[in-house]
Amino acid sequence: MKLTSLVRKILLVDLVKGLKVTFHYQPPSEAITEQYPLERPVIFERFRGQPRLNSNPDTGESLCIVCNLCALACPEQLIVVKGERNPATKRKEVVSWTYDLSRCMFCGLCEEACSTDALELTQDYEMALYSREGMVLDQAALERGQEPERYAK
Amino acid sequence: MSERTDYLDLDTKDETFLDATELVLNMGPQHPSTHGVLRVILKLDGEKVLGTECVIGYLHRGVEKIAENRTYAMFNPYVDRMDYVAAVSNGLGYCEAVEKLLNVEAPPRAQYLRVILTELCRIASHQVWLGTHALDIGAITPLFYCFRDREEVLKIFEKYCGARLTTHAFRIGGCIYEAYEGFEQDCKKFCDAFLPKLDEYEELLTTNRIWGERTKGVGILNPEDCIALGVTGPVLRASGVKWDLRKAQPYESYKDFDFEIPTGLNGDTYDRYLVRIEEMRQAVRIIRQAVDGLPQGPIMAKVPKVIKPPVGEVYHSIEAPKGELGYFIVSDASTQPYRVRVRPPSFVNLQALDKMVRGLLVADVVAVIGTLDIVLGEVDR
Amino acid sequence: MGQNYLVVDSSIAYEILLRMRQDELFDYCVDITAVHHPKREAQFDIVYILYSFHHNQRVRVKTQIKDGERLRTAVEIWETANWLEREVFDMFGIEFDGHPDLKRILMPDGWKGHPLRKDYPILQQDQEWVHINLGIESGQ
Amino acid sequence: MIEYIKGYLSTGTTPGEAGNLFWATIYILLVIVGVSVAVLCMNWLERKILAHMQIRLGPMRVGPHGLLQPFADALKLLIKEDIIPQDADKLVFWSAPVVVTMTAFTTFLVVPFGRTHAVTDMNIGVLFMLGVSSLGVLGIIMAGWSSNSHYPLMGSLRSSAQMVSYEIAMGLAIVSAVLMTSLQTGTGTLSMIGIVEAQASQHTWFIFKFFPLGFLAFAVFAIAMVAETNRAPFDLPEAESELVAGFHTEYSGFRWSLFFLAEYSAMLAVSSIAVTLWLGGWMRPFPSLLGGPAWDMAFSFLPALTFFVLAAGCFLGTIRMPKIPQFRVQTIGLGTFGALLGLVGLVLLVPAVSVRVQDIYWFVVKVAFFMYLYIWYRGTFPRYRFDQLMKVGWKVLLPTGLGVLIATALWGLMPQLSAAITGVLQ
Repeated sequence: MKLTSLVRKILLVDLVKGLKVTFHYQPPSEAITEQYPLERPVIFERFRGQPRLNSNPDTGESLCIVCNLCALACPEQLIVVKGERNPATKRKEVVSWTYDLSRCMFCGLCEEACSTDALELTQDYEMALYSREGMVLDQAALERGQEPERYAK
Repeated sequence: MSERTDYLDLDTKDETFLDATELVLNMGPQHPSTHGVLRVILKLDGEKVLGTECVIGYLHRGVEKIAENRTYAMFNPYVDRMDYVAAVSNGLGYCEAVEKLLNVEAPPRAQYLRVILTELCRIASHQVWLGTHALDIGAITPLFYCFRDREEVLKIFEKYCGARLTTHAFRIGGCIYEAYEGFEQDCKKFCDAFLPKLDEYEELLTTNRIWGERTKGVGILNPEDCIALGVTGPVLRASGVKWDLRKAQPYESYKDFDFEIPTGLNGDTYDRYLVRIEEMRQAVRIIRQAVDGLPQGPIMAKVPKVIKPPVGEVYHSIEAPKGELGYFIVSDASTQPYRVRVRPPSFVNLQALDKMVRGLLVADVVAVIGTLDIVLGEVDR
Repeated sequence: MGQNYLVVDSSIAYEILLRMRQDELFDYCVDITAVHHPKREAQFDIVYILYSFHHNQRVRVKTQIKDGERLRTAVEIWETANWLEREVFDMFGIEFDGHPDLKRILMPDGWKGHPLRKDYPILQQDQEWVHINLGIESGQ
Repeated sequence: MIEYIKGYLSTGTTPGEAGNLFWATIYILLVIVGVSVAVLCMNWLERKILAHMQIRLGPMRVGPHGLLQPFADALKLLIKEDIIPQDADKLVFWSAPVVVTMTAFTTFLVVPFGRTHAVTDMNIGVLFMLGVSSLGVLGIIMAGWSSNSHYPLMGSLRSSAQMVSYEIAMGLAIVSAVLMTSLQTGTGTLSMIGIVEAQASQHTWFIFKFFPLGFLAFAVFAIAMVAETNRAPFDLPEAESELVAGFHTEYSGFRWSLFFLAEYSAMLAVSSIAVTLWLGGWMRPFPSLLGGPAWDMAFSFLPALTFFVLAAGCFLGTIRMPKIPQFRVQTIGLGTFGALLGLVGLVLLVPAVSVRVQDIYWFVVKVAFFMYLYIWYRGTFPRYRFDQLMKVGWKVLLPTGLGVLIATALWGLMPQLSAAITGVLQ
């Protein structure tokens, strides 16, 4: 036993074993790099990304009923919803809706609090901007969703 | 920054050009292998370490103060940001502590889901540790293999709760996300694929003579020192103390599973490496058992919408990948916790650094920092 | 389980802790922390969370002190108390007698105020320190 | 002019031997350009091979498959701000990279790329190479000391200790190879060309001579040379995770690139020594086993064939490029590069060229093998600690080298010894 281990030590078996591992990983097919703008990463359904305000697809009306639950649930208090009761329909309507993306930590608590599925964290993930100003999203931007800058010509 | 010279009691009175034997080396906060913004001031004689002092707090965000100004549910995502490589464990500890305060218990299915995710997270955390630890010692390649396999864990996290790193996976009272379709298969597939990969890491490191020489006998901590310094987790177990909160004070459904607690003999860096590698194997074992025995049923206990625990205080701790992660919560019957104290394993373990590196060489300092497996987000909170 | 605690007077706190360590074999000091109750006369609760490997038991030892009162350090009993007490000092301003190296640990040296006291608002910062050391008006 | 070149080429000597200053200058320029190009290639290859070992792709954006990355890097380094630390010793700081680069290039004076493809053939060639290449450590110490910073200082101290201890083991291994040259002629040689010719006349590479003695000496040298060039797993002077960047922590821009250049050319230089001493230098494999004009003919096609294979690889790459407009330039570029390589291959088919280029080709192939080993080691092994490195040097390599040297001498003297013993017995 002692002898075999000595022989193995002299023959550098341990080092050769390591070399073998790195050697057989060389074929390009083993590479796991994603060439990002060309290859888009797979985003799963539950991903919490860019927020979006949904509207009713039939009527185009916003689903938001200005209940303010999301604003209350937000740990960072970055959602500000102001609404007014419309005398005609007796329903509250959105006056201003802002979402400060720069402070958001995508915990999903607002999405869970929303009682009408109006606020949703979508699968869009390309949120980087050159300035902080663009990070405060208003209702129009939230309803439009993400329009990532196209780097391709 | 304000200059301080009294970090180490340097004997400067008769320091001339020739007998200036002591060298003060400032390692960090910007240094490749301090795992974040740790600053270690080393007092050296040549390359031999005479003493160290850690300067921490560069990543201090006042998590405990934030907790006092948030409701119980709102604070949940913040704990993910402490030990950001093992966010799921942090969330588990916090949710359980609040549940204890509320005197509710998560339903069995939620408990199993929590166990599966926490053990996956343990694997992910240990893989980050292994990769960076090997990188510190000069082997650059294991890092990439580890991250490749960790990616599979993160994919499961993303599919399950929508985030990869700061997961916010659990809620007070259970889990909010039901296991997605194919969750069991994904976990099993990962377990099957992961074990051969683990053998591969071992081929690269365990038997390698350079790895052995760099880690064996380096940074020895004996059990008495470990206990006196409050060191927990794999570091304690590598010193031969068979103590794991999952067995000692089982929480969640850990008592249902059959697994071993690996311990070391010498308490050196090599033993800590072996203990963590074995822990990954045991985690795979737990995941397999939990996936097979995943019960049906609700995943959320009855918890009021507005969480208002009775007046009281609770200390609850879990076995995080780094050690004992405890939450001490004082409630004054309002919606916000009166005081949340986090007992971070990295912070306490880091204290052992000085004892471990005295008399070693500079190269060992990085090996020891690596083997302590600290995350500065947790040290500084 | 594990939620036992005992409240002791600050004058005998050290002796009790020593007893706990030596006679009751609570050999592992899990955590030392404090809670601030500004409305009480004895403003601070100091909480020692102890664990015994022999009994697999956890216990909390609590003692109350007034602002400015000093407590004897537990470093001689458990080495781990060193940084934990430093953190309590840093966050609450409670000083420990006989501590080998009592200075700020998380906040920068020279910072004014102790952030985890209840009278320290969440948005407050040491403007002067920020101005001197970072050269900016506000760190926020 | 052509007549003159032809006339010179037919002399069959190195310019140094011929005392031809003009040709020597040309050769020196060729060597400098060649080494620089090799370093550029190494830069790309190292990043690519290492990346693939680490299941990455490596540079992919600058040029097709990152082929232009070394040029982009070089350009970036050239136009980068040149920073000299305030407290640095300016003169020493300035001269350190120059010293390192100069010594690294000077060693190539005696490297025999072929029978006539060397700048000069010194009769103390090996000594010259060893001596000059160990001067490089001076530059490293200068860099470390003049930076006036702890990390570079520690890096350079480590470097000097390391070089001193491994130089001895290296020297012993070299001496045992030099001893082997004296076997048939009775007089050994230190000339690099002479050593290769000795291998040719003994019909064996020295690595197989006196098996396993030749191999052992080679192994000692192969380990020592990795340590000598500060490469993984002996890269302590620039141990990234401990000393940030070691002796060149404070260097940036062009000065840093000089260190880079020097490191890689030193790697090439010591590999050249190894190739010359143990792997038959410019000789093609199996010159005696697979001898004869037919085999000569077959082997002479290999250089061209290599280029054709590379060209084919490029064309394959163009086919596998993503078919989108943004990649059109890259695809065309890769195709052109492939065509260029194919053209070189065609030129190499011309008998007159192929005969002259063969030597260089085999030499480069052997050196390239060592370069691959360097990268492979770096991708696999952890780093030694300082004291362990010393232990390996003094307690393992030095005794082995010494033992091999004595054993080689005894084995070489075997005929005389046995004659003497039988004489005594009779």
